[in-house]
Amino acid sequence: MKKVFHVMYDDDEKLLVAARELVGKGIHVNEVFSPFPIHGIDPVIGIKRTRLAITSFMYAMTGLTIAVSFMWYTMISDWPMNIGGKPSFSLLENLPAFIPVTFEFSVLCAAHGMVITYLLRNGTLPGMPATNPDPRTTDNMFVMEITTDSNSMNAEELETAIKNTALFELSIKEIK
Amino acid sequence: MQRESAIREPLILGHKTYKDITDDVVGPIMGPAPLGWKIMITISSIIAIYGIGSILYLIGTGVGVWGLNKTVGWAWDITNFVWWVGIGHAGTLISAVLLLFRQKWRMAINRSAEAMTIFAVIMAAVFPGIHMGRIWLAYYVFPLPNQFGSIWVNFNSPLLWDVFAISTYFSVSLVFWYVGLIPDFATIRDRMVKPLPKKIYGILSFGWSGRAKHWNRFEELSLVLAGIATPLVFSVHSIVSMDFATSVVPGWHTTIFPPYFVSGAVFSGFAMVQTLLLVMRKAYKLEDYIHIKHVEYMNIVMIVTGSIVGVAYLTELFISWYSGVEYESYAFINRFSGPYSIAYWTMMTCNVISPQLFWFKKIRRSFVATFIISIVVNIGMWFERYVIIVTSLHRDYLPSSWGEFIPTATDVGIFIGTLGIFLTLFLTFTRFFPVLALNELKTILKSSGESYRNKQVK
Amino acid sequence: MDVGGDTASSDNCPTIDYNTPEESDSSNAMWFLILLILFTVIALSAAGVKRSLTDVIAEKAGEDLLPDTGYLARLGGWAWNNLVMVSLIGIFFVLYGVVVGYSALMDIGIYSNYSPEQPIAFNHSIHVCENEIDCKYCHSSAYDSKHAGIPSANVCMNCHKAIKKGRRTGTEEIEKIYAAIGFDSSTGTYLDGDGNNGKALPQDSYNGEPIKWNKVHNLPDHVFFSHQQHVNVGGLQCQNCHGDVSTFSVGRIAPVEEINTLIDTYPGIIQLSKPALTMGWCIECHNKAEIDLASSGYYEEMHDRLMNSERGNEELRRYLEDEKITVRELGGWECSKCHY
Amino acid sequence: MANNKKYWSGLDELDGTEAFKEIQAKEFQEQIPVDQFLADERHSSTTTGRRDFLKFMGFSLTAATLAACETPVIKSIPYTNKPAEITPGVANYYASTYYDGMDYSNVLVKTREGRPIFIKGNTSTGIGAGKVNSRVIGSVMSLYDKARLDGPTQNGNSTTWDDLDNAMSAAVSGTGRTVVLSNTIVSPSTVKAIEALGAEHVQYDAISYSALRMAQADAFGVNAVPSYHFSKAEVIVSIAADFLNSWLSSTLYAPDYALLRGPERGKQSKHFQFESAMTMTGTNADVRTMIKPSEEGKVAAGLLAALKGATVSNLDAGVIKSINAAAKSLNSSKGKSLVVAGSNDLATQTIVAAINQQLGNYGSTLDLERPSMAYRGDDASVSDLVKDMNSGKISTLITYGCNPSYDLPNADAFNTGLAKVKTSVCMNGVADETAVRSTFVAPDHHYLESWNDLSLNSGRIDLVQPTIEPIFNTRAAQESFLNWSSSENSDWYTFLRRQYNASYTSDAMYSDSDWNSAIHDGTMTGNDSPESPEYTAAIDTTQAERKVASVKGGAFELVTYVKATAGSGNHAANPILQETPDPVSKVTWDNYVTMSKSDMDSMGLNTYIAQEDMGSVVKVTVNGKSVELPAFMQPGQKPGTLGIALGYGRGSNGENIGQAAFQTGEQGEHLTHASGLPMPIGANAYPLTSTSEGYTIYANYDVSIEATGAEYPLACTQIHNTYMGRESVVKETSFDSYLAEAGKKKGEASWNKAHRLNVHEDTNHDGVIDARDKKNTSAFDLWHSHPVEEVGHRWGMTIDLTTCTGCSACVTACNIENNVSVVGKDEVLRHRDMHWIRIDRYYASDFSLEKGDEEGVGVIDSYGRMEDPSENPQTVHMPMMCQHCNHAPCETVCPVAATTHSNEGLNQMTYNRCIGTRYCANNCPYKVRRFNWFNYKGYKKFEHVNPAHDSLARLILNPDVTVRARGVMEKCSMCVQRIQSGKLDAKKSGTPILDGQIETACAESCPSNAIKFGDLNDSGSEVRTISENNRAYHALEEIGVKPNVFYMTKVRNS
Repeated sequence: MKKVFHVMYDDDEKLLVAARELVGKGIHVNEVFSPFPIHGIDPVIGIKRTRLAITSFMYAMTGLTIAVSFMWYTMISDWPMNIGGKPSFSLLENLPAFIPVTFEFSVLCAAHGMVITYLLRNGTLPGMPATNPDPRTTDNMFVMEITTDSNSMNAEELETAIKNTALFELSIKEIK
Repeated sequence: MQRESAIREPLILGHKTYKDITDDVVGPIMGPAPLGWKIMITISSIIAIYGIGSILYLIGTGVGVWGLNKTVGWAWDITNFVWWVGIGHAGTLISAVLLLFRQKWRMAINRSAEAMTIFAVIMAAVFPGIHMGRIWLAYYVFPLPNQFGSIWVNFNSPLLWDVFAISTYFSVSLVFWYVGLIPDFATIRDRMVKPLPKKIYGILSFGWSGRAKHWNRFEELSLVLAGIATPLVFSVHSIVSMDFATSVVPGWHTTIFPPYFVSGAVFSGFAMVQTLLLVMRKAYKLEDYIHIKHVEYMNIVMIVTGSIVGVAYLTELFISWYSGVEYESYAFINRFSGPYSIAYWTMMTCNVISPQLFWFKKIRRSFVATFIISIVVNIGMWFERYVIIVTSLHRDYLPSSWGEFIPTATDVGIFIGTLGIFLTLFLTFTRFFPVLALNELKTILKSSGESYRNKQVK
Repeated sequence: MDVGGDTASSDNCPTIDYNTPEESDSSNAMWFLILLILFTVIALSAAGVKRSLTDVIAEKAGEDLLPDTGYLARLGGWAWNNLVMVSLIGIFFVLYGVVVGYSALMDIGIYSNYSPEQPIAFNHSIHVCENEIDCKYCHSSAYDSKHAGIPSANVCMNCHKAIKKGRRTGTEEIEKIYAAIGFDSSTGTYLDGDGNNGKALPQDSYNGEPIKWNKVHNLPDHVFFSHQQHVNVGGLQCQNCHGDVSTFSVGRIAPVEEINTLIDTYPGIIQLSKPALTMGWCIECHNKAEIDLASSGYYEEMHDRLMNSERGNEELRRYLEDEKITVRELGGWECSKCHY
Repeated sequence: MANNKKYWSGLDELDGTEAFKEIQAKEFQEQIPVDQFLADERHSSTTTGRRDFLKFMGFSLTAATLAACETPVIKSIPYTNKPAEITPGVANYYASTYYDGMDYSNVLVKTREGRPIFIKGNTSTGIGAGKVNSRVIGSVMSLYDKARLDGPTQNGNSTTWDDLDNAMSAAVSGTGRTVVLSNTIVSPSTVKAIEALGAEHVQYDAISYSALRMAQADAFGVNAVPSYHFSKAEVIVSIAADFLNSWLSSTLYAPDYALLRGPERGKQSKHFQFESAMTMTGTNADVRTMIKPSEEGKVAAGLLAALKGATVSNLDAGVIKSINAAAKSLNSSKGKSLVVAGSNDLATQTIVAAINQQLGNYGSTLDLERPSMAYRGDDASVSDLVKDMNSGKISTLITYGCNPSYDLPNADAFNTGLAKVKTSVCMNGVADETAVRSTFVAPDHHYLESWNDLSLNSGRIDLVQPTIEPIFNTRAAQESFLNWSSSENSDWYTFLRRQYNASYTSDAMYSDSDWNSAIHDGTMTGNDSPESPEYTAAIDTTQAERKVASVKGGAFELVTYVKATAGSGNHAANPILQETPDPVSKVTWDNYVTMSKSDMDSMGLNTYIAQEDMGSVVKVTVNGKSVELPAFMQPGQKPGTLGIALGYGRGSNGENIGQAAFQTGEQGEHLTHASGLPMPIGANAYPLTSTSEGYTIYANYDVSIEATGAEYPLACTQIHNTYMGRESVVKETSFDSYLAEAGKKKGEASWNKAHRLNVHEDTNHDGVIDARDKKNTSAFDLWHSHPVEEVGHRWGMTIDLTTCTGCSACVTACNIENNVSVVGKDEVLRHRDMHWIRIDRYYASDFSLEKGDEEGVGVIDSYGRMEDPSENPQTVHMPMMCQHCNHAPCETVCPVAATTHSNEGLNQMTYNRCIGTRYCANNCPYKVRRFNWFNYKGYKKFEHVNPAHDSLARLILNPDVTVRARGVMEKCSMCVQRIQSGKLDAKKSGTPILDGQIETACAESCPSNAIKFGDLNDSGSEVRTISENNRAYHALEEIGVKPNVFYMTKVRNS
């Protein structure tokens, strides 16, 4: 049995101010829904920096390894040919010719790997249901979600605290 | 919330609110198709069909239906390929490089520029395919295991590098573009009332809800993608240029090709962006978002790249003389004095002279002038590739095999056809996709929106 | 060395009924599908049971029942709840599809066990195994031409002039040869174009229908395979590529696995892994087959050239890293050795 | 014999099933068995074509990659009764002899499964060097011409041999004169067979030399063409005699001529040429002087005078200068020189005879001891015959081995006369001009189907033997003669055998060992009866000189000449020869008027011929008769003269002489006149020749020419004529400067300097590293490259530009050996000829960059002027084929590794891997790669030109070479199929490959041995030696692609 407050603001700065205020009061803000990234909101409501960038680097390295080793296998190990007299004896001798493909393939892996991770982590995949509390949050409204269960305060205290901010609309839902 | 100096021109005119931005972009999509759009797409799709017909004729009969011969093995096919790839460079450059440089003005144009990029690259990809003698064996260029030994591909060949470069560039641009589209699809989804479109946009939007965490990841992603895409942009056309630079053909065998091709690509890319945007802003009443300031910025980019290209032309000439290699020097003498000198001088006027006009503020800030020059540049850049390919090939080492190239109806038909297909795709895009990056625009509304700036000034 | 054709001893020769049945490869794919369907049925019914149970419990607790939504909706919900498991299953299916599709593609153009009907139910087993006729008696040009050749009817007649009745098929099959070449079995003489009897030798003028065999070993036209290179120069045994023909009735492409089992009967056979009559098969063998540089003046010359130049020595050392000189090392893997 | 023959590619087609019809059209067809044959139910019957045709298809059609998806059931059908001599897949060679009234060659015929596919010279037992030329090599194509008559005809309707025989025997034995009109018959037995007919026998030659013969007769009493020995002639003066190409027995002269050309001997023959049109011989001359045809006699007279020390007058100063020069060298090498004249004018030939006598050449460089049996045609008697025919004196006319209705100067008169002859029978194989005008046609065998004995001189008798069963219902002409005669034995083979063994009977068919060895060698010694004529009798030339001096020339003079590919006209329907470019003009598929640039400019005609720059059509009128042909700018053409090739305009009345003989349009369709008749290729120039004093004169001293304003496309394989001063492509020098530096090491002589690059090491050991420290480009290598040059074989070629005469025999041979597609005029016009080997013909230009500097002409203009050849240019013929570079630029750029390098130095092209990006062709510095733009063997555009389209002509294809599919690249493979089989033979015999054991088609067919093939790694091989010669160089050495083909600097003795 918990209460969910969806506090709606008509301006990102108002929401930011409100968030600071509430957090200051020790209220935990579950989630913020906005039509565009509100700069500076993350630290306020305690969102950690994403590690996507690192994954992309890892993907790139994987791609690089695959590309080089595959080209070594095909051009030098499995079936070395005399192509225009160019050496096919060792990876080092052939490396210059391999650089373009290696680069391209690394980029390919990095980009796609990263995007796939991003979509999976977000849970944004084709056919997924939209979960924003109010359609206007993709237009011009900014919603803060606060729940009783994630807060020590009881519903009334929360409500008063919220009402003190420059909110535009407030909707309260009860969920078992 | 960042502010910027008041003397800068606002990037979003009119006293827009977040809602206005949404409505300005989503409105046309929800409304009925305008008559002009219907007419244009009819015309372009007719051309497209003609082009597809020519392609089928080509594939059914043989490459001989083109004007190629034993001396000139590539002509319009690869010319068009390089031209389209070049055009396909603006979008990713705008969204990637300008993002890295935090250029706010890009936000009004990057969405459509990227779309243009993707369609252009698709057109480009057509030509290496159909120029093959045996397109039904095109899969040989992929290193697939097989029962022939296995026999693998030749990783020494620039043409194979192309395969990887183009496919990488295309797919990366595509995801980059789409990732940006997802939040805007969500916006449309939530505005749509008709059930079917709502469902479709619902699927397209991947259930985006604009959570703070997602936005956080979103920004990280676009930053890193931009970081990856930037070297990619430069690598792709460098690799295309290596098709020529690594060969022995006098006029191709040139070390400055990579930078020269890349700047040429950006040059032509921006020209094409101008051509399309200037039409689009009128058709879709986007004057407030894409206005003279954006055009001016792009024109400045064109001056820079155009000048680089010009310098490259002159360097080529100088080196050909300075090298003292008779074949090299003859190749270039032949370019400007030989049978194809008209092409050369067209290229020179269009690519070297015309962009220099942008030094004049009046011209730089005139929509009409920009539009005309952008088209001139597109023509010029096509001729650049034609000059490089045909005039180098038709007279190389052995005078006995010096020849000539005369295009056939099929050559022309396929080129025009690709223009048609390209336009059809782009028109479809403008009709059903958010032509502006909504979420990004909204982030700069307060820093660069007219109304808000005025507040600051007060 | 004995080049081909040495056959198993004539006793315990297999008796073969004529159309060798193509063993149907037991596709585990089918089994997999059956299992899959089973699982889904179980899963669904389980879900149903679970649901009704929860309903019962809820009823007991006097709470309202679960909303009565459709299967699909609930499936979707379920999937959404255990995303990881769903995606794992999904990935598994994708991979499985890739594997199946890949192997299907790799099977294109592979004719292992191909054994078409023939106009004459010729029985290799009888001729090779029981009568111990050397392969090259009938396929004589294998030794001095690129083609092994199908024996012309007059070759058959060398024996069948006398042998007019087969043990298994009686006269039926053999009569077909007579019809083709114009042999009158009653008089034991040949006919000529005008139907006159009594010729001692086959008559060119005789106008008979030739025997139209169905080709068994089909190589593409752009492959130039020379029997004499392999049989005469290379000294390969026929069985190395054609399997133990003495167990065949009509011609048939022996699967490589079957050939590999012949190593005991025919020592020296090169065992291969790639499917028979594919380029990979040729390539593989060219990588395994050894060349004895002392075997002929030609190779001695090649050897001298290797010895007499610095680079040649370097090469020779590279060749001999595996203590043997293979066909590949002397260029057996180069395109124009077979394609021109 | 079976008369209901049809050509079918398989049993399906015989039954005419739908399935087959569509398969035929299909581009990709599963292969059909290649290792068995259709049964030959009746060996004696003519089923050869059918038997092998199935086989051909197998090789000819490339399999589609995915055709493998469904298992094709393919019939493979062995013989029922296999001939002992045939092993499937192994070629048999038969010695035979080619003679068509013009060319004479001992040949070896290569047959596969009983089907002739290639003809090469019989160098072991052949007369002279036993070499062949384009026309002889190409002649195999005519065997498979489906236009050949299938059985005798009467008034165009087919009839039976019996009816024909009855009619003819009656006609022959009946009253009235019976005349046999033929070309010169050099076959003793045939002559006897004709004699058996008891009819008059009139011989004539399409290209007549009766004046030359009469000159000998008058002078020395031997009425025959002398035999010439160019191998002994150190000074050669030719007055308009194209002796390397068409003059007399050129197949014998070309090799002899080449013997004295190579400078290594320390001396080189000197060759003066006086001529009007640029002939192939002219392009090889050391000193070439342009004269008008009317001056030929004067030049001869002038030369005689000069030899006697008198001064020469009434000629241009330039001509006189070279006459004196020629006289000087002639005098300096008396008895070792040779003067020949092409003219058929008695006076000129008399003077030339006198010159040779004066120089004491008779008995050494030319003699009459074994007078040639060839060219005994008598122009006078032919004109008499024509008169008699018109006056109705002839009741029966038998034409054999000739085509008078086409090639007589007075063909019209002949035709009207022919109509007056009661019974006329023509023995030509196709319904040509004469055949359609004759009552009967009794088609003769093709020479590859027939028995014959030929004797060029009393020294030897060469044999012609059949290499294939007659394809059509034809009959040996001699057998017809015998049938129509009263002789009891009408079997030609028996008759022939009895000439050499009177007691011959069919039982002894194989037992005569002399005959067998003769058949094996293709020749036997004749009843040698050398005459020893006196060459001393003084020749009175005063009258002749008066006559030649009196000759007046007009504003324009005309010479007719014989092309290397068209011959006298009997090769008109041969697509392979039609597409072989003319050695001089490089034009294919056409006939044209050669003119000098100055004349064309003054007439405002287009001098630049290319895809869209058409030739301007001119109308040449000679005493009433006129032809309309495009004008072609020919450097070296004497201003004021025109040249027109004979042998064109065949089938001008729509005679069905073969589909390749007619013009085709852009879609490959036959172009037709308004009248609906198909347009012949070119125009017939024979009517422009004339007869004076009983001699056919092939020149005309006063013709009128006018531009018609019409335009006509000319398909030229080379549209650019000069080598733009690119000395790393063509290296040439004079004999003197060669001698001056003959001793120098390779790469150091001024005329063959190796390209050197500066290096940062003290290579010249002068203690300092400076600009003088250089290394040869060959010393540089980007990589640790693959071992080709030291290891295993390294197949290579050497090509001597000095001895290459440009005759193009190699081109024809290569086309046939390697199944090179014939693509027709329109495609050649689009620069899409498929030839693997071409002969680049470069003219010298008056201009050069250096000259530009002196005259202060800008570089751009200089290059512009260097494109124009000089008026009378020196010429270089440069055979160009794949150079098989060890660092091949084409290989590195192929994305799918379809072209790779073998450790034997071959640049391998793998058709079945090729996807056709054409990148390799673009990147080939030598532009030798050829792309299959269309499906040449199936696309309708090529149905009239490409042999692979018709089921019969296909039989010529070489089963050992893949016929390339549409969309793949192809190029010279150095006849890898021959290399492979050569290696195989060596392995089988267990011996190393001997030098010369393997020969490529081009090297094999080269009459002057300019092209040599061998193993460069074989220290003993000839190519190795030559490649180390100081004349040897790599074309475009400085780009460092390390080719395996070496060229030898051209040395001119000028």
